[in-house]
Amino acid sequence: MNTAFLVVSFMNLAFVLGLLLNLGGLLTWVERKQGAVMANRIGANRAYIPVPVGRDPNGAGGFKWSKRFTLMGLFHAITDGIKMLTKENFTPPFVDTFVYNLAVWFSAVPVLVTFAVVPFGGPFQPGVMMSEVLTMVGMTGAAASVGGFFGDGVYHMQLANLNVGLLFIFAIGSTGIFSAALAGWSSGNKFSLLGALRSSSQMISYEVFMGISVLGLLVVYGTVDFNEMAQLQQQTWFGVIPKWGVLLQPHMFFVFMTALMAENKRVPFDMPEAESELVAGYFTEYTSMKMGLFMMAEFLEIAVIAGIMTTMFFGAYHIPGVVAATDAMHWAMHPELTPVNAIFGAEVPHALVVVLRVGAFLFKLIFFCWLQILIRWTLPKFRYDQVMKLGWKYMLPLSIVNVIATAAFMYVLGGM
Amino acid sequence: MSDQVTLTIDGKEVTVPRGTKVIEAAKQVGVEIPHFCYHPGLPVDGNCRMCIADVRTWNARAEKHFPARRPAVTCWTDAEENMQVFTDTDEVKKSRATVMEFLLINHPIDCPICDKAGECMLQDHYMQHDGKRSELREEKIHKPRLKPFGERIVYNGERCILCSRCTRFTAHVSKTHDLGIVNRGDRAVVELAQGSTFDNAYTDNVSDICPVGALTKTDFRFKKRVWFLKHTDSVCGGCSRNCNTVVDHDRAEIVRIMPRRRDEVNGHFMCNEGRDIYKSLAATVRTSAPISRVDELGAGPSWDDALAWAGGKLGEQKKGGKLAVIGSPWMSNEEALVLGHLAGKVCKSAWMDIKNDVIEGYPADDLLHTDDHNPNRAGVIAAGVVPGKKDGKDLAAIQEAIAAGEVEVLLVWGTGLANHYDSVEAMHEAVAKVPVVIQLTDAMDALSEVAQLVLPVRNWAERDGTWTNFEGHTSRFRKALRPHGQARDGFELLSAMCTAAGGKPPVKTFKDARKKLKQDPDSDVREVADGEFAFYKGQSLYRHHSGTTEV
Amino acid sequence: MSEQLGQNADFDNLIDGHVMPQPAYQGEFTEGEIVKYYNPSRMTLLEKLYVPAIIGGLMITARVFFTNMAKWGIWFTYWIRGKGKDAPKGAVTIYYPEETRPDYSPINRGKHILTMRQQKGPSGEALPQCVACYMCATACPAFCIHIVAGESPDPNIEKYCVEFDIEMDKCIFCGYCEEACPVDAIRLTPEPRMADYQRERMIYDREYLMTWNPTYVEDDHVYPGGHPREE
Amino acid sequence: MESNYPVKGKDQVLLNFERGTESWPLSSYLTRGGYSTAKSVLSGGKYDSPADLVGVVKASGLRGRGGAGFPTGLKWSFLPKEPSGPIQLVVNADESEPGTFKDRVIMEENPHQLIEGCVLSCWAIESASCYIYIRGEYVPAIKRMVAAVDEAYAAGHLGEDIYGSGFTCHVTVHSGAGAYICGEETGLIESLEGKKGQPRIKPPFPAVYGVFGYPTIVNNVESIAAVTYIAHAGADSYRQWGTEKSAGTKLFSVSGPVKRPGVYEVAMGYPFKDLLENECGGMLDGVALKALIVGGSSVPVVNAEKALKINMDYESCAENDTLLGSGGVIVIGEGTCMVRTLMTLLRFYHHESCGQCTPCREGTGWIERIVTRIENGDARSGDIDELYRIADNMELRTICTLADAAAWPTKSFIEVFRDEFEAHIEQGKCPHDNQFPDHLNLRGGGKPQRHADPEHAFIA
Repeated sequence: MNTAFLVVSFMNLAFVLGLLLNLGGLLTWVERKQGAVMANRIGANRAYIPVPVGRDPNGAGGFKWSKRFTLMGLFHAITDGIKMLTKENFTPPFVDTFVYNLAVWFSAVPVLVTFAVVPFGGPFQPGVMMSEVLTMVGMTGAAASVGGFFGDGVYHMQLANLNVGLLFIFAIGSTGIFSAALAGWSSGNKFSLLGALRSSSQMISYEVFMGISVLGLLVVYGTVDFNEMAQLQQQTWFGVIPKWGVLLQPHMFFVFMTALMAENKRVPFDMPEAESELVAGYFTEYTSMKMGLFMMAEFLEIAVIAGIMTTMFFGAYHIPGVVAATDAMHWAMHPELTPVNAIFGAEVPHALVVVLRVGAFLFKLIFFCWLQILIRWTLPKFRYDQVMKLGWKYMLPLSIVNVIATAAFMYVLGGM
Repeated sequence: MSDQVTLTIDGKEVTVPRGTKVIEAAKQVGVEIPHFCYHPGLPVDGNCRMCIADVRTWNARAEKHFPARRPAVTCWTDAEENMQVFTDTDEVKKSRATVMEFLLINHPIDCPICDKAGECMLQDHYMQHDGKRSELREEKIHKPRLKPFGERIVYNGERCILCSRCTRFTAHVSKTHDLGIVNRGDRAVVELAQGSTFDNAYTDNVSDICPVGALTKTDFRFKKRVWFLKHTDSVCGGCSRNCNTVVDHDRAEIVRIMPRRRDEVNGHFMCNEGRDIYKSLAATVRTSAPISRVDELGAGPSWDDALAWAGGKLGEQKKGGKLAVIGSPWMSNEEALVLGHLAGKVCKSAWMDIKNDVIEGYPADDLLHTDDHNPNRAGVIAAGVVPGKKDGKDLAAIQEAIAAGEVEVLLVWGTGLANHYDSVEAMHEAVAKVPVVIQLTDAMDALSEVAQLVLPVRNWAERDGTWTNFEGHTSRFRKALRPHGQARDGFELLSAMCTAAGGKPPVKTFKDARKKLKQDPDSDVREVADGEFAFYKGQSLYRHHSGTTEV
Repeated sequence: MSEQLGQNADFDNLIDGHVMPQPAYQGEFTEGEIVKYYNPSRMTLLEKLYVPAIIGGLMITARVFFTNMAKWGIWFTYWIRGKGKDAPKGAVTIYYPEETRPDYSPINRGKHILTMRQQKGPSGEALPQCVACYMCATACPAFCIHIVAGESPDPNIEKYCVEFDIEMDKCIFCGYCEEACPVDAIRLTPEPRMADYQRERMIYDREYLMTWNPTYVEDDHVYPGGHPREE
Repeated sequence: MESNYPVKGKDQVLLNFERGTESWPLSSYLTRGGYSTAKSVLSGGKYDSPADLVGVVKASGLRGRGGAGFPTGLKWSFLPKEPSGPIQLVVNADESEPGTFKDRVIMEENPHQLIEGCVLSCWAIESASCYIYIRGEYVPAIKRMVAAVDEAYAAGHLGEDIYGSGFTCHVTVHSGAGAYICGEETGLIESLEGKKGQPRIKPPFPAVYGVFGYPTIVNNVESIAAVTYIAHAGADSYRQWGTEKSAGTKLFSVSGPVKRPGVYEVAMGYPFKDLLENECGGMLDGVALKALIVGGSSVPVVNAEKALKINMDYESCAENDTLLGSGGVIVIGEGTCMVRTLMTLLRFYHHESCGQCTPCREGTGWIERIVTRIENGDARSGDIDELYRIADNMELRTICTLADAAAWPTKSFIEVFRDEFEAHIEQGKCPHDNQFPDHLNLRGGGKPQRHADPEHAFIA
């Protein structure tokens, strides 16, 4: 544990937190705006910053605050935050105060923690990368000192490089149930309690086959470490087709995605909150930022789900067609496939590789966020019995059959 | 020839006294025959032709029923033995539709601005018996509108259907002959007699009995559409006649008072002064909470404290005390029963009598007005608020005792004690000699300025009760308005005072009080003891029913 | 039994002269058979999976999304050039208070007005057509109309409204008042804009209800009737 | 006895005087055998009891000449056996039916026969007082009747203890105010009592509850005058004229475009054709018979074809869809607008409706307005049926028969002359304008117009 490692870890931390918390806020805006565009509407556009642009032509003096800087309604995310922070933090008199306040933390923290094992870029050498960059801009002195500080150490662009990554996600993710159950119980409100019961049964049900559904993939990958999974997906068939999880187990992609979305309790799986019959479900009695954390957890989870899906099924940070020829640090391009080759020669500089990997990851992440919101604005809500039926009668058997079939297949094939 | 005849109306057999009109006989079997000019309180005229029915008389010689040569008006046709009446044949229906058509051709149909709309017989009958569009293509006949008949009635000649009810009322009931129909044919109009001011005490009845909006009251003019009104049975307290009335109120205000038919008390009518009584009621000064002038209680005591204090003062007088109780002829019979018990039994023969709350009023006449301007003197006396047999002092004696300083506690119900003294100052001087004066009242008066404790009571519009008129007929009034402030029901208040004084109230419930007073306790009071307030069948179309005295 | 049904089939399906759709169950009834009175599912296995249908649905919404985004892109090119007002948008809705649509239906039920009589009152004031009959107040399901009747200053008119208040924040714009009015005194104009920042101002009194223009032009749009907008 | 009047048989019942002479004084009447019947009856020689005379009148078949044709003797017998008060006799001389002017002739030319009839009738019904209610417009008739009554009192034919028989009879001449409705018996009674002339609701009938609440008999002038003859000559003598059901003679007042309009006494059953040709001298030159109203304005109209078939009695009239009525024969010549005729009639009924019963009060004015509109050419095609329907609705729904009297002609005019009504509507104007022979001047000048102010429309 040296200083460079600490610095890199803080960089990772800053990146992840910055990414997630901003995404959490932005997704509230994206949700509204995307839904509006899908429905031929305009969407959020009211919040603005007034810009004084000149004198009032009619008035005697003073500025006319006529220009309204709306930025496509992006300020709504900010105003929402301000609103929730400044609203009265009211605790109903009939709640169990300790558990009531505890539940809030159970909602947001596990979601954030989950993202710790998601690799948002491949292995990288900060010393090499930074010296390359600084050299390019002509700061050779600085390049040498930074390169010297970091040395040749290889780090992972990941908060915690655990070899049990997937299990960690299941472990931490399942604590989210506490949030709903405790919030509902402690609120002392029958709507909250009903919402909590629904949420508990739904989350527990879907957790069962959420785990089983990816077992097949684990059999194929032979690891639960996300980093290794990412590396494995770099391989190709025939040198062209990437060996992504979605191509290995396409049916399980749907099952796993469904299960994750059900875990997130969003439309079409929003039975626990069910505005029409349960007011707001288990967090009915929460106000201001406490309620805001519940909401934020929901949007954070969108990002987390997107990250997991990307990592497990969509080749993590890889760009299809770009194949690592030499090592993880440098890429060699198929000359006929990419114009990058023409610019950088046979080997792409490490800095560019890092940027492209992070960029690819972010692109896929955002795509899956978009996809989830697309699903939310497309499908109608299920009935509760349909949710249960879907989970227990279709998804679970399918997952089990898939595990056995995959195992048998792999046994016969003798490995990937 | 027996005095009873049996006839068949629409297949229903009915036996009525000889001389009963068919329209009345039909009412007994639930057959409503539409009519305009007929009114049970007036002589029959038979001019509207609405009540035409197929009447077949029995010819004993031919042993056959014969239809009338001309269609008969049932308001004038006497019921005869073995008569057959059909009121729902096609011919009869056509006849009604025809009459409606004729009535409406020159009617202005200005229901939107007509105060009668909603309780108008023309509207009801049109809905039930006509319902057609007008075929008139000529201009309607124009007659004088907005003609004042005196200060209280406005006449609209165009709306008038010339049923002559109003003229018959002035000719036969009020006997003032103020109104008459002048001119002929469709030029006829009702006219006020030359020089008449139409200011007798019963003029408003012509508006009640007017089947259309030709005669409207200035008092009610444009005030409220009748379908917004709620109707509560009540009794007029203007004099000891106790005319049965209907209080029409909307939200917290009484809008008008209308008579209710009760044959043995007031018949169909009531006087103008009785109608205006709601104005004086609204003008009374009330207190919304108990007022105290004793140090122990403070200025605004709670009801519990006030009752406990008052009960304690009364309870002290149990053994040969110096308690005087002055009741009021405005109490209900039930309250009088409890007050008599409180003074006579709980507090052991206190001195007790009733005073005159109101001494001024309209002079008595032959029709309805009486001399006594308090409603329930007979009932209060009958219920036991009388000077005791032993050592009983009447009001004059009580006054003497007060002047002599013998009275220690004085319990007064209602207002008007000053009426029995030369002046208000004299009353104040006398009452000052009494250490404890408790007044239970629904209005503030001179006594309320000096009494040690003033307890607000609900007035007649705010409580249930019965009054008995000077002829011994008991009428029941019901709660129409929400009570003012914390004002309490007199019966409950007096019962509570009995308990607070250490005794027991004579009866537990209002119903028991009625039973004890032997006022038909077991039967439906509304039908037996009170005047029947019957509605015309067609008048319940949409959230309204009639407020007229019409039957 | 089956024969009878067969014979009468044509008549059974004729209700009020309309041919009703055939019932889903087309089999023959036999005695003792339990008849299920619901529509049997006719979906194929693929349809039952729902996944293709869900993907199809997602594709539709995604297509709309991208189409609109493309339109917004075009709009953006206009906006950059300062011609945002005329640009085609990727939405059918509008920025409401800044933009208003010119094409409100003439039968749109919006702000109320009171019509007036042609002849003026004795002191030259405008007289409402209203005769204070309370029909609108009676018909109003929201109880938001309050009238006080009085003697008209014009001797030719008997009754008119001294006060006529509509609580617009309670009004549900059902138009019953318009229907109930016997003298065409109250009308609902197409004018939709009546929001305000104070509740007190949402109670429209007689004078305000009577200040309206037959047509007025504002923001380059011609409105078919209603009150001039207050700033 | 010679006369300008064509008569049937020598013994004229009612017009038994010489036309052109002073036939009305008592002296003239006495020369014709006046008051001999009264004397003989009152002195007890002629009839055993009043009931005998009632029987004779009954047997004579005399029917009320006022219009309804109710048998007079039968009416008398309806008086209660134990009357509640003094029985009253009222002579209905309120002759206001348009087209009828026969009673006037009796009262002006032969008043004493009426007075004698009153005395005899009073004796028969055991009454001591008789009122003669004369229409207000009949000023000469009133004067003559008053003079005649005075004469009769002076001569002892009236008053206390007439002819020493112990029978008392007072006759009062009462002048009405000229209201048509006071010709209706209960309306007349109301008017006689000093009230507004409005028919009373029946029952009770006047025979039970009449003038001032006493049992009352109301009879037409002609009927009472005929009683004189019947009491004098007996029932069989009276029955020598007329038919089985319509006995005796009857006065007919003929008006219209005939050569000699006037009052003619003929036996019942006399053919109208003969009346027109013989007595009246036929239609005016150049005017053909178009229609006939046989019994005063209230009865249904008949066309010329039917009119010539009518015999002047009750049965024949009924056969030809009309009524004999009061005998006011209105002859209508070709060229007369029937719509205008009806309009004129209905204006009368509208004016004269008492305003008591709804159908009559509103209906008469309504149909008059519709007919006026048709006449002015402002009508639509449905208006004729509408008119008929309203008239039909008015019928039989009122206290008295004024509504019927307005409805019957309306209905019959439409039934018989519907094509004329339709012509008015089709042409949009009256097709008969300027079609009258100029010398007749039967039409007033100008178009008929409703008065602008209906309240004063018919009062000035």
